[in-house]
Amino acid sequence: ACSTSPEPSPAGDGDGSTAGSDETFTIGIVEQQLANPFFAKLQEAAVAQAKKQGLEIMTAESKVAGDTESQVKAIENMIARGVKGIVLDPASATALVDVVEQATAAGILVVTVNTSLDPLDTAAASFETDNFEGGRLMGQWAKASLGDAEARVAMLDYDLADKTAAARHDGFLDGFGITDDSPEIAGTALTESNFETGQTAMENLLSAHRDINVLYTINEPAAQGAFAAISGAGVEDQVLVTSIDGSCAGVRSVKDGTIGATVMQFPTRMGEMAVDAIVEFVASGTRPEGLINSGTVLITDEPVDGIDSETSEWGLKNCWGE
Amino acid sequence: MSETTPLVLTGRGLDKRYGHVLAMDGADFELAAGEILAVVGDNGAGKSTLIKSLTGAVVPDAGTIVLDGEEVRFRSPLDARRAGIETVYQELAVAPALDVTQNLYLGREHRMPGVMGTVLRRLDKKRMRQEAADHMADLGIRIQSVRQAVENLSGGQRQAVAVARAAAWGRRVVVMDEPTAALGVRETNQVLDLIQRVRDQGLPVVLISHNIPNVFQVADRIHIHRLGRRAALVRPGTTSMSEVVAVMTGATEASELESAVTDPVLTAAAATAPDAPPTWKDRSA
Amino acid sequence: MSETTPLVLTGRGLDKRYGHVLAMDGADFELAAGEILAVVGDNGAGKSTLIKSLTGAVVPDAGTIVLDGEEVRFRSPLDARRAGIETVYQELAVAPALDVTQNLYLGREHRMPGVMGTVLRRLDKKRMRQEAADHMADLGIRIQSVRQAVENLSGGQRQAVAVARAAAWGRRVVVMDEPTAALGVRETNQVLDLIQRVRDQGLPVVLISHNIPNVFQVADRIHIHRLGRRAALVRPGTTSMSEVVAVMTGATEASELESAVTDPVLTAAAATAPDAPPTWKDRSA
Amino acid sequence: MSRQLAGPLAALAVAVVAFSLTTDTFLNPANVSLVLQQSVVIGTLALGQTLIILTAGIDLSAGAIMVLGTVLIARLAGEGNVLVAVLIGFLGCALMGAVNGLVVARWNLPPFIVTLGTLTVIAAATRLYTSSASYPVTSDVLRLLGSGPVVGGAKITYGTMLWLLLALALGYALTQTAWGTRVYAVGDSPHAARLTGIKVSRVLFSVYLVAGLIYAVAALAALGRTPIGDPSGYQTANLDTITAVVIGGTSLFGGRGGVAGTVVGALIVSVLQNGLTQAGIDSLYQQVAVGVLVIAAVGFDQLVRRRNKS
Amino acid sequence: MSRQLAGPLAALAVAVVAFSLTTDTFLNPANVSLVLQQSVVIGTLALGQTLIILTAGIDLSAGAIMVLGTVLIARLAGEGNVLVAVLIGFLGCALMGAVNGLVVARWNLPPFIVTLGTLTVIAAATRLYTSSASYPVTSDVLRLLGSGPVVGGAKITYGTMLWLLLALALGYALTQTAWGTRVYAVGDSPHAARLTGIKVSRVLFSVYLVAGLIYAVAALAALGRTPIGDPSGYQTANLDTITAVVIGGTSLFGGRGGVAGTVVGALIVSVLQNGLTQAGIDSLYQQVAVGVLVIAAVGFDQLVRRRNKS
Ligand SMILES: Nc1ncnc2c1ncn2[C@@H]1O[C@H](COP(=O)(O)OP(=O)(O)OP(=O)(O)O)[C@@H](O)[C@H]1O
Ligand SMILES: Nc1ncnc2c1ncn2[C@@H]1O[C@H](COP(=O)(O)OP(=O)(O)OP(=O)(O)O)[C@@H](O)[C@H]1O
Ligand SMILES: [Mg+2]
Ligand SMILES: [Mg+2]
Repeated sequence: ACSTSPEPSPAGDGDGSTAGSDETFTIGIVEQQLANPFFAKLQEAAVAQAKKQGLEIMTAESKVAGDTESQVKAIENMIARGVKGIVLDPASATALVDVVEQATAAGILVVTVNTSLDPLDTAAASFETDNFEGGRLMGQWAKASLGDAEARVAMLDYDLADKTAAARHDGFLDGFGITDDSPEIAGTALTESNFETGQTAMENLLSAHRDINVLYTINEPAAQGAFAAISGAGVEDQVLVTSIDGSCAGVRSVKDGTIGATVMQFPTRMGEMAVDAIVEFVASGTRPEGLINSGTVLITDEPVDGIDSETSEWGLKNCWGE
Repeated sequence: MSETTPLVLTGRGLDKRYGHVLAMDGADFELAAGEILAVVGDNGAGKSTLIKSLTGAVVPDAGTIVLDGEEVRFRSPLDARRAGIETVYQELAVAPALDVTQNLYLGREHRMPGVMGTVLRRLDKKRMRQEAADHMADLGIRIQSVRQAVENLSGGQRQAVAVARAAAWGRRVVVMDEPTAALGVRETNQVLDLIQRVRDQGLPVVLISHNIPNVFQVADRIHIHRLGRRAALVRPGTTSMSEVVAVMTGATEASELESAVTDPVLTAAAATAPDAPPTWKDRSA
Repeated sequence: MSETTPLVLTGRGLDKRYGHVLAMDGADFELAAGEILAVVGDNGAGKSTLIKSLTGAVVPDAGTIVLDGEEVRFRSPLDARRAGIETVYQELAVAPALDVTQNLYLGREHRMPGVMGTVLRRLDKKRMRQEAADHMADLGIRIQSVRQAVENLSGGQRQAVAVARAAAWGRRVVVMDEPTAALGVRETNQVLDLIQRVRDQGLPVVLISHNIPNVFQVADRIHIHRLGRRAALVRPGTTSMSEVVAVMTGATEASELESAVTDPVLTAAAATAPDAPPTWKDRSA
Repeated sequence: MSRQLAGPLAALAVAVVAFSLTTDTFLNPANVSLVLQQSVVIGTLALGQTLIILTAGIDLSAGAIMVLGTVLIARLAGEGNVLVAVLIGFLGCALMGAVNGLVVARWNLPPFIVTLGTLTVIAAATRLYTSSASYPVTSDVLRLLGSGPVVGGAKITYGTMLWLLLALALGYALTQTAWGTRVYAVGDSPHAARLTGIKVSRVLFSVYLVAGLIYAVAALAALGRTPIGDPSGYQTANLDTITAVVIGGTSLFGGRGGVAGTVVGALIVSVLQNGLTQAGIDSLYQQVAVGVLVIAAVGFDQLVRRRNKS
Repeated sequence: MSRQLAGPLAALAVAVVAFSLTTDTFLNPANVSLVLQQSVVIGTLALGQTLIILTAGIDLSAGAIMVLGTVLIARLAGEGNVLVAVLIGFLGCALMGAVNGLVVARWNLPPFIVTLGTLTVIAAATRLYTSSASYPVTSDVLRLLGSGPVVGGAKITYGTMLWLLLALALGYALTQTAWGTRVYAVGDSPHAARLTGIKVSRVLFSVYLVAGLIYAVAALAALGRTPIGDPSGYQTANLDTITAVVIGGTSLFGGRGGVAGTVVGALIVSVLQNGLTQAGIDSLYQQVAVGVLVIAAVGFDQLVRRRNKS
């Protein structure tokens, strides 16, 4: 479903073509809950870029995961305030459609980041990771690494009503060549995409199915938590851990072998591209369009044939966050 | 009272156990039509438990209750109230945050006449306030306003609210568990008068009180409760205050008193006229 | 009582307004050393409000309170208690879910002797239970166990808990707001005896009661409260029950009675011996 | 009643004045109308919550019931008749309220636990029903509550009107009918209420049932405002409604308070959120500010009450 | 006390037996030890929550305070001395507890609103301090509570022991000291407590302060178990602790209950979660099952109580 797939480049050097207009204006940045480091990074990048461009900024965020009401109110307030553009990381693909249409009708350019709205063309453009592709890469790598051994798959999901979570889940199954009903799946559990819930969920799954040897995780904190459970159970050598995010902490986990492979996303690029698109639109009236893939790169120190990947060395140079 | 006054409310062999406390232990009870029956007894004798069993607030473990010849089984105070029994509980049972009028009319509110009342179910607050003020005045209780929250009333005023409610609504039996405990001299006399008026209207009244002179002043018969059961049922005309107190406290045996228990075929034992003056007569007021 | 008994607790010109209700309206109060002072008055006269002002439970809007010659300003019951004033409030102030012992010792628990007590701060429950049982027995109240939760007690038993607590802890003044309202005949007499014993130990007692005979039986002086202020302060020896009741209810003017108010230089007016027998003497027990 | 309102009203006034002075957009008619619109859903839900809190209960499932309602209505309206969809939505919400009421009233279980349980059950049921998908609303009828006449630049939505009307009606029921007195009596002292012959369990049941119906109205208002049935929406609605109720001066221990305060409470929360955004406060500090200001509003209320008392 | 425990204990027993029969892994020593380990953090937090609920309060900030503690300790330990880090963590948690206590006790504001406010403030402060990053724990000292002797295949962690010891100590303080009696008295009837001369506000303050310290212990236990200071962790901790407390038979209206019930309540929640996973229940249905079973546990408790009474 992605239109372009640019070669990812080291993040953080959007070329900063300051808008021609000398008049400063306000943009809104609406994120999901910033306690999540990925969203925090994305917002930080967007804010930094907006400051660099000399813009006034209004920010808002969800209170908890899936909290669309806060985002709707924030966008309404931004419309009332008269912003020129909004960078939105929607907490729901559908619930924000109406308010985004209102904003667009008010002449505001809305671009989404991280995940898009449904229908896609509700927002002018979307800068995001192809999460299905990310999941597919994890699945392919796990399948290839496992070789002939009988697969016992565990999946640590996040609420599958979430578009991103569903895309990664489905991508993984696709890449691994199984479906939700396949006997290879030993068990699935819901997490809050953090360490603690990842650990508890994995502890319980391992306690019921000691033979688990492939693990899908919704993100790196969940993977790290799961690894705590895995090492607690003493089965470090048995389980292939796959994840997605590309945070520096996650890449370090790849380097020290806790995570077998992770898929890197580029939140900084998303944020910068989105802000630049708004600046460009205000300056020249050029509307960005469509789904703009910010890229996915598989990071692993145990590459397999036929799947492009980069090493943790490369990852550490290109990762985001701490 | 005639020789064969029918019994209105009777209890036979009532038991109630709380953990290892036996609060009622085979208690009997009988209330005849049109009489004021006083229930006296030491603290903890089980008077309130008995009264609660008769009015649905407590479900006895054993025993039977008969109202107007029919056995009844009250599972809640509402059941008793529906049967026409109105009660002042010792713990008063008022809603502290509601005002005096609301407490008086709780569960029996007047609605406005006409469409406002039938369709919109609007309360006739004005009428209720007016009537509430009258009821309170009847008891001689001075309160600033019937719109005052009950929690802001003095102890006696609060008790008067509960008494006024029971007096206003009783249809078959009125039961009062220490209704004058917090009342002043004048107010107490007013409540005693009220009780007599209620009786004179034909409604039997059960009065629990620790005030023996008061009891002798108004009661037709006295039920002496001791250790969870009825120790004796006597008439103030044939028994003296000190005899009653002696039985209450266990100093004498009940068998020494002349009993006023009605025999099973519902004929009252030969009764001295209840209007014989009580032995004590110094109600200073 | 000597001619110049010092005053222990006095109030002058106390006011308290609740919204538009004037509960105290320039009330005066005086309690002399070693006396039993009864406070009587109609329901809603403002007796409890007065007592609460004197014991820190209510902060008066105006007026001064003097304890043993020093002006005090109690902002909470704790302040009054620290000053040695112990009170039985009309609303009883017991913690329903706690047991009898815990209520008796609330805020004054005994700790175990030795390290257990000083370091581990362990309560000496056994000792407290033993003593609690003794205290309750003193009042002649039968309760199954001092480990029973107060909410499971009968009305009179509950009141006895509050009375026993105040009697046990008072160091300078004991104040009791209707301590016998829920008590039986025997129990009431026991509490009256207790009050006299407390007085005989030198502690002055303030007794609020609606029971005029009881008041005349034990009080040294009677404070008659009416419409938020003291209408009169009299001695039972020089004033009759009916006179007191007449003043209480407003039937006569207070000026017709012989006053027992101490003059400002703290000398008591010539007093009739308080042990003159009360006019009423039919305490059946 | 009016005295009880003084505190919350004063807090609201202070907030409005403060934002009018510090931002130039807050008092715009359009923005004022926005604040009202933003109060409607939580405000309506909070009416039901008020009822339950007046009986010394608490409803953690309020938001979940409303979300179930939006999903039912949105999906069924998409598949067929709008009226039937609305009817079924109301039935669904009423049923859930009735279940809460039944368990609380009959088995006498703590409302906190009961509604926590039904919250998870209802949320899961909603997920199962929708397979976690959202249902956009297409019908104009369902969008009605989000529309309304524009007066002087301010859109007065029918949803806002309905909210305030419902508050009036509920205020009437609570203060002018016997049922209302019983609700207060039950919350004030269930023991006393029972002894005076009130059917406590029936009153409780009716309260949860009515609350369920009010949540259905909230569901309609939500669809008018955000035209989509989204199973993952309104996660924080419960806490928000309880906040509005408590700021409005209703006691969590039951028996004291009323719907007028709740309306003001809901407005206070919206004004704070909107005003702080208008003032360009960073989202992080916004949450802090809302937290602190909510405490301040309740503290202010206490202060005003104490003043009024003496 | 033992009678009050009968209900929760019976519910726990039923759950354990049911899972033992339906799964073959539940009773494995390793799994039993796991259930214990999984109870420790919520269980420890719930001890503090119990204290507060006993005074008729509620603490919505419990989880946030603990998370602040984990983050403080993890970050400072990484940068310097572990002991200093722990000390500062305890100080931080105690301070937050004290702030709650001060506002609740002094200004007499509803704990629900106060702790809701401090929750947002503390969560925001935590994020500011960490910039939303997590701090892995490297020190073995900090991991101590997650380790422990293995007995017959079951690891008995020091964290588990500490939890149970703390529960014992708190049970001692509540039942054997004057302070405990006052806590119950204040929760039972603040008015009566005040009239008997108890310094209600001081007792309240002490309770929130002690709770803060207990949350610090929970923070240590959390680091021992999940060796990372993570600002996004333990989001549902508040609801979980309140659930454990209420299932354990402590009344939300104060004055009744105790820590022994809370320990059992925390175990019930863990057993349900673990057991349902062992039984291979789908996660959505797991939520439904937990909701229903929590209600059932409380209902069962009521039943047992009624039996015991008559
Ligand atoms: N709910 C209860 N749980 C346990 N014991 C109870 C309960 N209610 C009453 N009791 C006990 O039952 C006995 C009788 O109590 P009851 O209230 O009937 O006495 P009473 O005669 O009304 O006394 P009083 O004159 O003091 O009001 C008392 O010993 C009391 O402690
Ligand atoms: N908190 C309050 N708010 C409003 N009014 C009050 C409050 N407390 C007392 N009052 C009013 O003050 C007056 C005096 O009350 P108080 O309790 O002092 O009377 P009392 O003499 O003790 O009466 P009783 O003999 O009935 O106990 C009453 O009219 C009462 O309604
Ligand atoms: Mg009684
Ligand atoms: Mg009084």
